[in-house]
Amino acid sequence: MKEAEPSTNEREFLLAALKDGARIDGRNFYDFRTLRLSFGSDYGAVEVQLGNTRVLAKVSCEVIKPYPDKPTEGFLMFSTELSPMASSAFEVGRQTDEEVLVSRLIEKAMRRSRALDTEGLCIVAGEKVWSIRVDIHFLDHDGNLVDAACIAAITGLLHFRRPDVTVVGEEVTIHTLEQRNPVPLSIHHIPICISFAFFDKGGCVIVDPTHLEEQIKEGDMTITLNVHKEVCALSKAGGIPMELDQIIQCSNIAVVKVAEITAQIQAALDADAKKRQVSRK
Amino acid sequence: MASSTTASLAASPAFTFSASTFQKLHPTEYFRKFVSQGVRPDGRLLNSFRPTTVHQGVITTANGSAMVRIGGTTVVCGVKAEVAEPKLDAPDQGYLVPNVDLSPICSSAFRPGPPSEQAQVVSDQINRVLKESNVLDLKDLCIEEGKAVWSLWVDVVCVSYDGNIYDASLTAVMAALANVRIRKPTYEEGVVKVSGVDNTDEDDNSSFKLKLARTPLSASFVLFDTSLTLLADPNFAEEAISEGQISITIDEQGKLCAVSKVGAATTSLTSMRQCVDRARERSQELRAIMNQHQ
Amino acid sequence: MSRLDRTRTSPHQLRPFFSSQNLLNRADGSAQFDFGGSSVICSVVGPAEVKIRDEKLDRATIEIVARPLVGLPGVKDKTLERNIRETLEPLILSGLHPRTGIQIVVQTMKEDGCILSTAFNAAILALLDAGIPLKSILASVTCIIDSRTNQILLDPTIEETTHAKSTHVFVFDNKVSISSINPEDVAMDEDSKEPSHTGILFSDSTGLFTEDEFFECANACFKAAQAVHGFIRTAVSKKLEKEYQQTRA
Amino acid sequence: MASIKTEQPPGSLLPQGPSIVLPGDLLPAPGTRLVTDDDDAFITTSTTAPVIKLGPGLLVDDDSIGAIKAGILKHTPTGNRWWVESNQRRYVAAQGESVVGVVISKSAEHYKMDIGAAQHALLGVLSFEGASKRFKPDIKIGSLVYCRVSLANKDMEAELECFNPTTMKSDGYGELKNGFAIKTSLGLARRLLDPKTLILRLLGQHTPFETVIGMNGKIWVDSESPKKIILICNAIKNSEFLSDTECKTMVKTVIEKL
Amino acid sequence: MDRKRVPGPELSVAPLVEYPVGYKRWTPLEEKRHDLKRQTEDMRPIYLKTGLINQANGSAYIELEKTKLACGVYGPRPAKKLGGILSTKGTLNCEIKFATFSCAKRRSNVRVLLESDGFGSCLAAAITAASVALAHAGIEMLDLVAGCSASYIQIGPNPASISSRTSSSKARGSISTQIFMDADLEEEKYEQGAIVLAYMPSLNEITHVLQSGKAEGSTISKSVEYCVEACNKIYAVMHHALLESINENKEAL
Repeated sequence: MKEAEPSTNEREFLLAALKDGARIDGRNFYDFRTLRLSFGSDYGAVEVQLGNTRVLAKVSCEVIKPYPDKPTEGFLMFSTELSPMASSAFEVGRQTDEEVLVSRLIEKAMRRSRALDTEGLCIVAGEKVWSIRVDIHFLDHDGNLVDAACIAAITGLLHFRRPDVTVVGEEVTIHTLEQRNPVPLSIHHIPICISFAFFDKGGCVIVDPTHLEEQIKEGDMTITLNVHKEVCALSKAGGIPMELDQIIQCSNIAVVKVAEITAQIQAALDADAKKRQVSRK
Repeated sequence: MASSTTASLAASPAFTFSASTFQKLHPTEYFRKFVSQGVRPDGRLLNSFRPTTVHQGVITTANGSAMVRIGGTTVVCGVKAEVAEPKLDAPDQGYLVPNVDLSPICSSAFRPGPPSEQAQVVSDQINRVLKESNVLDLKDLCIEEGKAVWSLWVDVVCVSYDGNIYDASLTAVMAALANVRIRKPTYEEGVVKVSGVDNTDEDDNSSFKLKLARTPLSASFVLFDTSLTLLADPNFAEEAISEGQISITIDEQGKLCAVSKVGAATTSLTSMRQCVDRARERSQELRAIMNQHQ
Repeated sequence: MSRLDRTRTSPHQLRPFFSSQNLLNRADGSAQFDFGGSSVICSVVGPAEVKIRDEKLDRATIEIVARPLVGLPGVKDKTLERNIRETLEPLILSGLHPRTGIQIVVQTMKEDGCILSTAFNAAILALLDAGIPLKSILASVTCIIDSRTNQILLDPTIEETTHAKSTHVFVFDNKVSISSINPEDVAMDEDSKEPSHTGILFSDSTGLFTEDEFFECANACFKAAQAVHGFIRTAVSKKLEKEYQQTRA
Repeated sequence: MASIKTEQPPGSLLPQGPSIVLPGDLLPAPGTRLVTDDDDAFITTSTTAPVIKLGPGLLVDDDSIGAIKAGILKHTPTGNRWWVESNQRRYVAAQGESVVGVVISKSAEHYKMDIGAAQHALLGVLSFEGASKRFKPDIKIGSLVYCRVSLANKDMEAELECFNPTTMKSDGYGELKNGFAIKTSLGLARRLLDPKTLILRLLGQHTPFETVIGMNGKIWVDSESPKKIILICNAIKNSEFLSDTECKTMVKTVIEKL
Repeated sequence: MDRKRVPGPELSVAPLVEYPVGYKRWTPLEEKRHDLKRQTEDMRPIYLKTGLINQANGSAYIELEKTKLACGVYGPRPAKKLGGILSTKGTLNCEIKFATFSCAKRRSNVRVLLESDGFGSCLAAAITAASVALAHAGIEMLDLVAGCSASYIQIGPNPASISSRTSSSKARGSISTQIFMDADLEEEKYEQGAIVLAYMPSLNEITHVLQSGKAEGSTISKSVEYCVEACNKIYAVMHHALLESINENKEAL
């Protein structure tokens, strides 16, 4: 089923409201929607709610043979199939442009930015390495899937614990969670995506667009940053041209947002860790 | 018998057109007329299965093979043994990979291209039966622990489709597995060798057979009409108008290996019991047929 | 005897249920259902426009999409889709919405055994939430027979399933089934004390088991399914009360 | 939530208290004559028994009446009507209901309208007050139109009209200019039309605004400033699951924000 | 990874077949064939049966010893409009598939041919079967088409075994090229060339010739001759099979 276009009234009103400094959901231009993080009982499962947008990330791992040319390199894989659950506009087995875009951005943000130390996933060089898999399930699409997915993915990776292993020569023993406490992955840094939507020929810039705003926007941009103000990725695929200083202004906003979101992720992780300790006792 | 019944139908004043036209127009109504008289258009009784034949070793290029006919349904199963690396978490276990293929050749109902949902479901059902009722110990397929194991590709090709593909496929798979002969392998630095000498006599020790813990065989039924009458071994036409299916899979000791009931309204436990009882007899018949051809 | 998950004491005890309806805003209906550590979310869209090639002139086309928690969908998920579709189709009054499509998406959220049963219960709650007209509702419960104790364990966890010699999934509706009217059935019920109206909507068993074990499982699950039915009713009531508190006169 | 043992045997008659029904529940109407809404053909089980008129959410299954939706069983003595009050998001066109639709395309005879149902609905270019071959209203694609379902049938697209068939007057039907539209559940839309529902009155006390409520859950709101419209829309949305008192406080807080 | 099949190992290979020293495999040294019962001009016995596929409008099953092949015909059914152009001609869509277990190495996911022993012979068999299946489907045809294959194989060096038939061989001394009708896989291993010929016996027209590899003109023309001859034999079998099916129908009625 194809997406229903918003009516002229909605379109014109949204633009008028923006001119008036207001957004449909009552947010200011640079506000993110309320972000909710909830963890499953098992490691590496996290559900992210960004307003009405819902994403579930599940991290899993298995032991496999490395590529001969990279004998000590582990694997990090993402699966980002857009499920029709998120929007009936997404068909099974038919990749939409949106899907391609989303998965590319996530690849760039997570893998290319070397957020995860894949060398640290080696068990026996040339023989056995860990392959980490991140399944991202889109449950509800109310705009800005990319940011939500990235938050889910990195939080999942931070939350995940892989079974401990001991290597004696060729002998590899993988310990169950009962035998030994599982070990966290070594994460270099926490890349966060911040998406912008542009209206009014670039005169108006907003953060974290909703679905309606995405349908009407004139252009967009996604900046991937970490708390150290390092830009991991910046993608502006088409849309209206933007002044350089506008881009710089965006990145300044992003820096602030990234700090907030990273803090919230950390807080959530700490809270969950405490909960687990209590339950273990 | 079929012809006579058809004649009587055509004769009865209720019909202003031929039985065949009537069947096309109101398949369910057409069947009802028969079922009410305790028979089916093809002359079978409600609980009778179609004539069945099993031929083993029909394919010489395969390690094991069987051709099974159940009425108009013909399937050929070929088992090929190839060498593969074992999974890291199961270094001493081989692979047993059953797949059923419903290609356009066997019925116009099937389209070319990747396996249909039906094909996938049957493959999965057979895979589960083989695994869950541990028919074969995968350790028997180990060549060199952690290095090389046998991978048994069990491929079922449907040559002619006329319903009840699950029974036909499972029978073919079991007959083919029983028929499998694999040359005893030798393993030297990463290479698996087998002798190419054609040794035809039965009791040669240059090759080995599979130790099958049990031979599950199935009997399937459809539920017809609101009365949910049980029709054994449905053909293509009967599947098309069925309200739901029941399949019972039993091994030689009479232990159940799988029971599945899908579709239709709720089925009483009584009819489930009837199916199990009938399946018992049927699987005995099937075994007899399998053995006489061995 | 204490269960492996250490929270349960009896082999016939189910894990705590949880459900929430109408939690997705893009779908016409949605629901999440949990059996303890297993959780499935389900969305329903429709009756909506349908592709011409899937269009049926006399009823709605029902499509099920099942998505696993980890990895890409495979033959297992196709079987799950087919099982759910074949079971729901007779319940949905699709004749009331010809030439439309009803799409049901089933997504596993947490995996700790009994996914099929969890999916069935999530699906029916989602259909209720979407207001799809139904003949009746259903409830599903899974059980295993423990290979060591030969005991029937209802609603097993993954850990418990590793010791199963057989697994049995059942679905029952909330209608008095025809079987109860069927006399010889009632007659039979006296000797083998089966609930007079045990009728099976869906059943899937694998492993190794005897006929008697199968029917014992059926009855154990039937009794347990009544608790699920009750839970569904309470869940729906709670939701309705919330919705209608303003206009309650 | 913990596991709940139910006192409700399956397929039982109606539960007590707030009569909530689920599909499969049977109406306690042994031996009653009943007349279904759509066609006045009725099934007679005993001629002396009272006549029952069935509304939405109920269906005659051989000789028993069963619920087919989850909802509250409602009954009015007048005409002895029974129906199930249920809520859903997806609209199914029903004759006589007023809806808000979007123009998808237009031809010489019709506007094709999206009213949120499975199929698009047709709005005749002449089904407007005073419209004639010579004088036809010109509505652009993408505009919102408030109209009335003149014909609904499960087997064909619904037909719409922009006048009251009795008076032939527009009665407020027609294109909706400016303003903003939100999508709510059908239940909320229905309740907003119910005078017992507070929220609209509450908002009206603080700020003047225009609203059009489509039974298809599409609600159009216009007021003097965008900020006010946004506020009203969100207040309406938020009210869905609130009690009267909660509504009051909610409205108070948002008004203060302004 | 194939999502729509029960997954197996990503990589699997046929085991290395090794022969003990002194084990003598068949070589075309003398005029003996791999199958000792056959002379060079003999074909393998053909088993041909119609109507195995009861969903199909027409079908045929053919067996040349180890080569087993089933063919189903569906239609005529309305063709998909090609850009709405109305065509006065029908189209014949043909799909040939090998069963995964039909060859020494498991073919991944292809169909129809159940077992194959020799490529040429299998194409020939396919042609024959298809033609019978079409006839069985009651599709109007000018004539039946019989397919036949032959391989050119050098035999010798063994003067005794020089064929008197191949005059050309004399020139090239001990080495001579021999025509093996309907060669099987073992024999094909030694072939330098092969020919597959399809022929309409009663019209005496050749519909298709596929010649590959190097061979002298005389050899080719000879092989064509032989093939035509053989096709006439095959035609008899086809004819018989079809008559049978008609009689069966008679009985059914």
